[in-house]
Amino acid sequence: MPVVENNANAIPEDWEPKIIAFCCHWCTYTGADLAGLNRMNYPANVRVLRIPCSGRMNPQYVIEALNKGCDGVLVCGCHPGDCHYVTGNYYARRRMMIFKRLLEYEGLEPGRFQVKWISGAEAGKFRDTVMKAVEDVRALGPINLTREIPYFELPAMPDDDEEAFNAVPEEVFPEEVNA
Amino acid sequence: MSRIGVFLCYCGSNIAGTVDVEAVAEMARTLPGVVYVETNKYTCSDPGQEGVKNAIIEKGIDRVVVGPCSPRMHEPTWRKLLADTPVNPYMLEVANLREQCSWVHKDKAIATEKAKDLVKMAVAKVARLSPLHSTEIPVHKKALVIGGGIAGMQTALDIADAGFKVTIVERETSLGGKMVMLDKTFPTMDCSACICTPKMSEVGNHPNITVKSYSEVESVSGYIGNFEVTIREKAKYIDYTKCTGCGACETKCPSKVINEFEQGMSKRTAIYKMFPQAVPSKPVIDAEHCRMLQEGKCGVCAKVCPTGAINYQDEDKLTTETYGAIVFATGYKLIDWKPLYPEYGGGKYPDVITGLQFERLVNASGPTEGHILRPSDNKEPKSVVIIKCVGSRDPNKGKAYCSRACCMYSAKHAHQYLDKVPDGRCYVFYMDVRTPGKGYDEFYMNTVHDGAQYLRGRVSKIYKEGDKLICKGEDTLTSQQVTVAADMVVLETAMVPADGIDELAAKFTVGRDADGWLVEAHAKLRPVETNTAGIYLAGTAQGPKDIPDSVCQAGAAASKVIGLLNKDKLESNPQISRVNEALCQGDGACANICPYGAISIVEKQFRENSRKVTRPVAQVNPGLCQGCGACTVTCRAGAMDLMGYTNESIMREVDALCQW
Amino acid sequence: MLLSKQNLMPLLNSLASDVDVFVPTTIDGVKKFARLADGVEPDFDMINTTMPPKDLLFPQTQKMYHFDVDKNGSYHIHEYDESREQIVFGIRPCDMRSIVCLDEVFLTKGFVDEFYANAREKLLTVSIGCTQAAETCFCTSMGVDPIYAPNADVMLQDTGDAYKVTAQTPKGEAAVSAWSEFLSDGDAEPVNCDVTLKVSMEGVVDKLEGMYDSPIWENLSIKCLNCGTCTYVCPTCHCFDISQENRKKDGVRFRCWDSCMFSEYTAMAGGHNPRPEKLERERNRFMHKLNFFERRYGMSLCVGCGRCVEKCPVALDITRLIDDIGSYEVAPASAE
Amino acid sequence: MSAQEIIRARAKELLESGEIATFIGWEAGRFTNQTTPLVITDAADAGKLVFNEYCANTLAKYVTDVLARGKVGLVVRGCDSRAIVRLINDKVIKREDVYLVGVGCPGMKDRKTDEPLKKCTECRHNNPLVFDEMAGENAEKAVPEDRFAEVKEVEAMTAAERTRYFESIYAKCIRCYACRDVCPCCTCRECFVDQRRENWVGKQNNVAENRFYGLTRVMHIGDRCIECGECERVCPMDLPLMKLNRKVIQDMNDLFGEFESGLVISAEPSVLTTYELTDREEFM
Amino acid sequence: MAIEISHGCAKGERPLIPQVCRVTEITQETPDVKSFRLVTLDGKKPFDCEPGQLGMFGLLSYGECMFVVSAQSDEWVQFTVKKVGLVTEQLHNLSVGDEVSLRGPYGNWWPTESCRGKDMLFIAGGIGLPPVRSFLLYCLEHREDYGRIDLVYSGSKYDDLVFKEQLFDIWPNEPDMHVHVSLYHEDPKHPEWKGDIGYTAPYLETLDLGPEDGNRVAVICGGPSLSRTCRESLLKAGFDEGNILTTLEMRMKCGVGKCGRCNMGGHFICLDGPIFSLAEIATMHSDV
Repeated sequence: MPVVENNANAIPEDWEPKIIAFCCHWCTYTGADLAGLNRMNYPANVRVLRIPCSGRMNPQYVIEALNKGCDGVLVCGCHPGDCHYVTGNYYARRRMMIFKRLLEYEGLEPGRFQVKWISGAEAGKFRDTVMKAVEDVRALGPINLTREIPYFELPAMPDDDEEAFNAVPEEVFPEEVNA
Repeated sequence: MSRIGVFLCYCGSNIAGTVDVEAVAEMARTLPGVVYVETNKYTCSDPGQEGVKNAIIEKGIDRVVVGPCSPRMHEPTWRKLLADTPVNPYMLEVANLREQCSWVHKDKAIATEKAKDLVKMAVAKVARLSPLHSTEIPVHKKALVIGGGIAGMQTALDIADAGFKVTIVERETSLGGKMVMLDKTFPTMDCSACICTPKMSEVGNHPNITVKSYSEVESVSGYIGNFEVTIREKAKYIDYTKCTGCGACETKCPSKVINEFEQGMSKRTAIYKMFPQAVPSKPVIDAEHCRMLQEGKCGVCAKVCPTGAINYQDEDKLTTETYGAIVFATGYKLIDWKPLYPEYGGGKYPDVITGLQFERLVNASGPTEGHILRPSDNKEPKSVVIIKCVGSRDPNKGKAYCSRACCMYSAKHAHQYLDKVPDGRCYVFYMDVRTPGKGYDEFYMNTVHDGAQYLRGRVSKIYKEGDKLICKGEDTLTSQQVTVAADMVVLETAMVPADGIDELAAKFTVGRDADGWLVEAHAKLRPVETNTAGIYLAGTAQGPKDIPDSVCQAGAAASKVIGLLNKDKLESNPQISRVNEALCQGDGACANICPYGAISIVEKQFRENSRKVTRPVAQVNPGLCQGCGACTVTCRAGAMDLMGYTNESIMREVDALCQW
Repeated sequence: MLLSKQNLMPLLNSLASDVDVFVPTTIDGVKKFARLADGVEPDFDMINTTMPPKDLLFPQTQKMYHFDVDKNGSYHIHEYDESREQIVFGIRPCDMRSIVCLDEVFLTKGFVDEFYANAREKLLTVSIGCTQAAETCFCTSMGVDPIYAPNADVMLQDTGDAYKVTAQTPKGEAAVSAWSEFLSDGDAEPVNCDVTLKVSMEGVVDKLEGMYDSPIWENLSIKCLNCGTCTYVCPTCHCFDISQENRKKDGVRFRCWDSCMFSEYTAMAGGHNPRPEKLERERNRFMHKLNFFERRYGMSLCVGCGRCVEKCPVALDITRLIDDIGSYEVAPASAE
Repeated sequence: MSAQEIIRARAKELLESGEIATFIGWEAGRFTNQTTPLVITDAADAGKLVFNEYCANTLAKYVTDVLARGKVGLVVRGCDSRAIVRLINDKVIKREDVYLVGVGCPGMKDRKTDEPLKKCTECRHNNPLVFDEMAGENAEKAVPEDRFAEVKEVEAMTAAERTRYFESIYAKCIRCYACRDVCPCCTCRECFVDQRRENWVGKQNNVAENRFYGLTRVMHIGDRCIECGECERVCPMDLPLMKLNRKVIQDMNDLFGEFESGLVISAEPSVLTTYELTDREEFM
Repeated sequence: MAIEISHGCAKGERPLIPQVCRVTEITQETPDVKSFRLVTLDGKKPFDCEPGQLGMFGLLSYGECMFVVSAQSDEWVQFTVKKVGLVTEQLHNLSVGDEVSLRGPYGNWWPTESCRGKDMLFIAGGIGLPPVRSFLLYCLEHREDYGRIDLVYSGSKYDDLVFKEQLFDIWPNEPDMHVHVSLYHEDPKHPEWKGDIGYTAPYLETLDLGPEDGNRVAVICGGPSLSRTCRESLLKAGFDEGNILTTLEMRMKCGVGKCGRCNMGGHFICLDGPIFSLAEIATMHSDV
């Protein structure tokens, strides 16, 4: 059975949260670059995937990420009013508000899916957002959604971070075993 | 399997200091589709680039991943490099190993792990990209300027002087706009007409400029370099090839109509020139008020016309032409204060006038021939109250913004009044006095020295007592109630966008802000461009401005246009949306969402199950699409995809990352 | 031999301690065969499950093999055999007939499907005859005896207080001999089961030969939604698709149920689709059930379980189709 | 005349006059009180049409299948008419493609239990909103007090309970796509589940892939859902799909103003394909 | 006298489990057609097969497709692949030495035996030539067993013609072999094309193939409209439907007749075909 509350005990010691950040090219990605230029330090658990605009953000990417192995998802774009493409983030704002509520309705903890507007100048905000997201997800522990990745006992690849991968618990319902 | 080459960069020690680049390279060799991995001290250096080129040829590489600094830095460099190789420049993905990895992490092991993931993602993405090719768009070397005010004229002149053809569309019967109505211009107090009318005739006589007066834009299609614009030239009922502008008709016309140019303070005839120096300097018939056109009897003008230029059968003419660039110089109007300010009488006191009416009153060719006489009884007002910020900086009743020019022209009005009525008293109610301009504050101070009395506060009420207008307000500096009995009140009302701009902007898919002003592409860095490529802004179409600023911006817009028209061809960005017509159901959701109007729905014929079917599908205009991808998410069927950021490539990028 | 009803659960529990025993039950509101475990209540009075037992032999998703890459970059294929000893207890005679159909498909006429064969070999079938029929049951019309499944390893027939136990195959005999402590000697008459819904298959197969272009298909298919409900609840439908999931160069290839009702099912690379409209798809499905399979294997591919009749969202009813075919007048062979 | 008689008579007249090419209604099924959709092209078949309290199916989506033959006549209740509006607003059909014979709907019953269908107890617009003529009078039906009651029930659970709850739903799903195929909002020429190149969702049946399908389905139809409840009714596994649809609708209500789709024919974009500058801001 | 076709299929022991093979040679036949020679990892021929039989050739991580073995030797089998979809697109990215998956052989084969002594007329369009070629190569290898050989081949563009070297340089020089090639339309890219222009069926009718004496077997492979029109032309010329052969390999999916897609009425192409005579196909209830 998936456990959500007080599962701090269940968190494997060497577990590290995996978080994917979808960042718009014009603002947040620029802000993340600026964080680099300023040599800011933030946790490495976040990997940035560049999209042209937060309006390009298809909710299906989020489901894929959560289904396939990420513990958290960040979506970042320009501040409303600053969209390079004028209106993209307004659409994203609506879509993501609805989608976030839907995911939380299905039991996803709010910390696992976050949306933030970060401008190209807000390197500090980018760093803080990443730190906050990592903190939040770390506190929540490995994701509690059932994933069925079919590679149960594959030999480890030489370069593979197999432990982190195996740390994902295999939650399977009894009826699926039956099926 | 694809043949992917991975080129990783040490960036000196910038990357290699915190990332074990060789370990990343080792990992990259095991990735599906990767046939070659190379590390380099400085990949972006000339020898580094040469190495990439050679490897591409030698190893038969067809897709490239580079792992150096941010793509925002060198992506164009890599694309340019690939253009010289058999690899398509868009079969490229940049893994950001510096700005987003080595520079932000300290622990080498952790940074190396992250670098591996970034390379994995890039490899997964590049494996799913397809070659893209820019198309060349021809540029029609002709510009359209909408609006013939000072901004429009200046833009047109600058473009025309550079050697390009320009058409000006002006919906009034003459060029000149608001500037030509003004009496003098601050701070130099030049006669406005004296500096504006020479511009008008210069425009009218310029060999490269075509003036379409009394005309409006009917429709537009196309994109940068190739706008097809249809212009409706309203019926003038006068054959301009015959008319000499002698004015005989105007003197005989029996219909008298309110004169808009004189702000309603005098009458004109139904056949009229807007004002004596109008360009073109020929009259039109105001069909609504012409007895001949309305009732079929009269025809006086035709009788008196010595050249037989009157043509009552005239009709609107539509002409379509292709332009390479378009400039919006549509200007402003003054806010209709009457419904907003009932406390100022809401229009029931004729002696409460607007600044523009004051300009005409003080103008030598105006209704009073330059004598300041109040409209109700043609007496000279001995005390005048000027109220600033009527409709401006008043979010409750009017607009939240500052109209920028009013501080200065109210000072000018006070100065002019005191000049012409030396024994008069002038009170100016103000919120702030803003004079940031060359010679502006000096001008204001002079006005104060002239005797204008500045009172800080809003007038809360105006009512009539006898023939006086009692203005009640508060002087917030002394916190005292102030009551002034004025003979005339001048309201310096807010500038708002010109009528009809909403429809016009929609036709061109130019964005408007909440107040209706046209939106520039970037407030700081692209102030005269719009988000629709090839469309530019000049003057107050973009927001309130005074004349020098409008002229400045007009020059800037012109220089952008000249830069564009100087090119014979444009290269289109191939990373734009593409329609899979087999999947498209043509419901147009994508077209609604597109901020650039780049998507249209067209009927097309298909063969489906060996039947011919005609159905609507979306069509992307490559000249307009900017590649934001908003349409792709709207399309549930996935018929719309963004090249370079396809659904497939992003999904596989996510997958690759999830497997870290 | 008799198995008293009191002994039924003890027998099941003892069986379940050794092998996986699948029994009809309701889990989360879905009637299906599930592994007997804590909290799983067998329900042998249930007329039939919603989900057929076919997934014991032919799972909805079945891993076939996985592959990985060694240090030299060379691929290796590793096979899965997830089959294990299983008992399906309480399977109805109609579903037993469906296993005959599946056996024919997967084990005869050409290739032997090893995944099916492995699972089939390790499956002991214990059928329980029906005492009650649902309004949608029409097994008798399809040649199935509701109280007797000839191909079951062990046949249980309800006699009131006990089940009459008959071992019908060597596998069944071996099993029953191990159950002796729960069985008692004796014999009793099985309770009969009255199946009220009857259709006539008389001449239907032959008639269908001439009805390929009949308007009957158009009228029938027009109400179809193209969903896969009928094929997924059908105990004999066995279409599948082979697909894979990857992780870097490694991956697993699996097959999963597919449905001939889906439009993309027969779509080929390049865009051609031999069955583009629901007319063709419906016709193919019913022709397959009632004619093609009969021609090839000598039996109908419909066993009369009534699941599709019950579950079709638009009440598209195979029994009415059979009636319609019966009353359809085949146009005389054209003389033109 | 009863509604059924009017429907029969009008179907016959309309087909005979050639005004329509096909007529869609219901006919009796084999079993007691069973009905099934009927599409007729021959006026002689009009006698087969029935209208009673057991007409469970909505009919609108069939219009897309038979439109090629010419104008389509059909019986519409509240839900059918909203589905027609949906199809028109989505530009799948045009208003002039259909001739709508409206009929007041008292709420339909389950033929087995004789209880009102769940979707009908939740219905807020039982009488047709768009029609060319009415067969009989509008019907009276109680309007449910809170259309989001079941959503609130779920929201009251803890996150862990909700995870468990929805995962058990996805564990049951067999991905027959009946919910998709019956839905008047689902009119894509090719559903995303069939797009192998993007490989949005794997073909394997498991909780994760089924969740992908389930969530995406809601995101695709949520802002256009007409709340006919057909997806839930047709589900062979009896999954409570409206709890998902209504969640999105409830949130759109809260965030973007009162929302009910398919009530009027309009060219307005759907809620998630438009925006207001003043939309609530939660992501600063 | 109809040609007798064997309708049994090869029954490999592990029909669903592929073996890993290696690509040893790649030939770019046209811009979107490539041929691949495959051997096992230890360098042997992956499987023995008769002309016309098929293999399931694919990439483990992308999927697999059914192709006719377009040529074979004692060491290798060859498949000719046109880029049309997801898997074939990836196959086109293969390089020599890459590992691929292969299972087979599947299906029946061209009736090489019962055609012995006959005149052969091969008709193909576009990518339809590779399946036919396996039979053609067999006939050329056993040249004395067969009479006159004609090949009628056409494509919509010059670039679409596969096996150009054999088509223009090798086969025309074989004894009593006559190669007729046409393009559907003038090809603006190849104005130098001096050959014939025309769709296959009308083109076929213009050819002088000698008298139809019932001793000729026609083998057709092409798209649905090519098959239909050529069938009509041949029947007009006096052919017996039983002497016209074709292959329906396009309809095979799993290869073992179980997945349910390949049925033509009661016939399963995987199990009974894919090679049938038109006389046989005429009796099937088929959706094409």
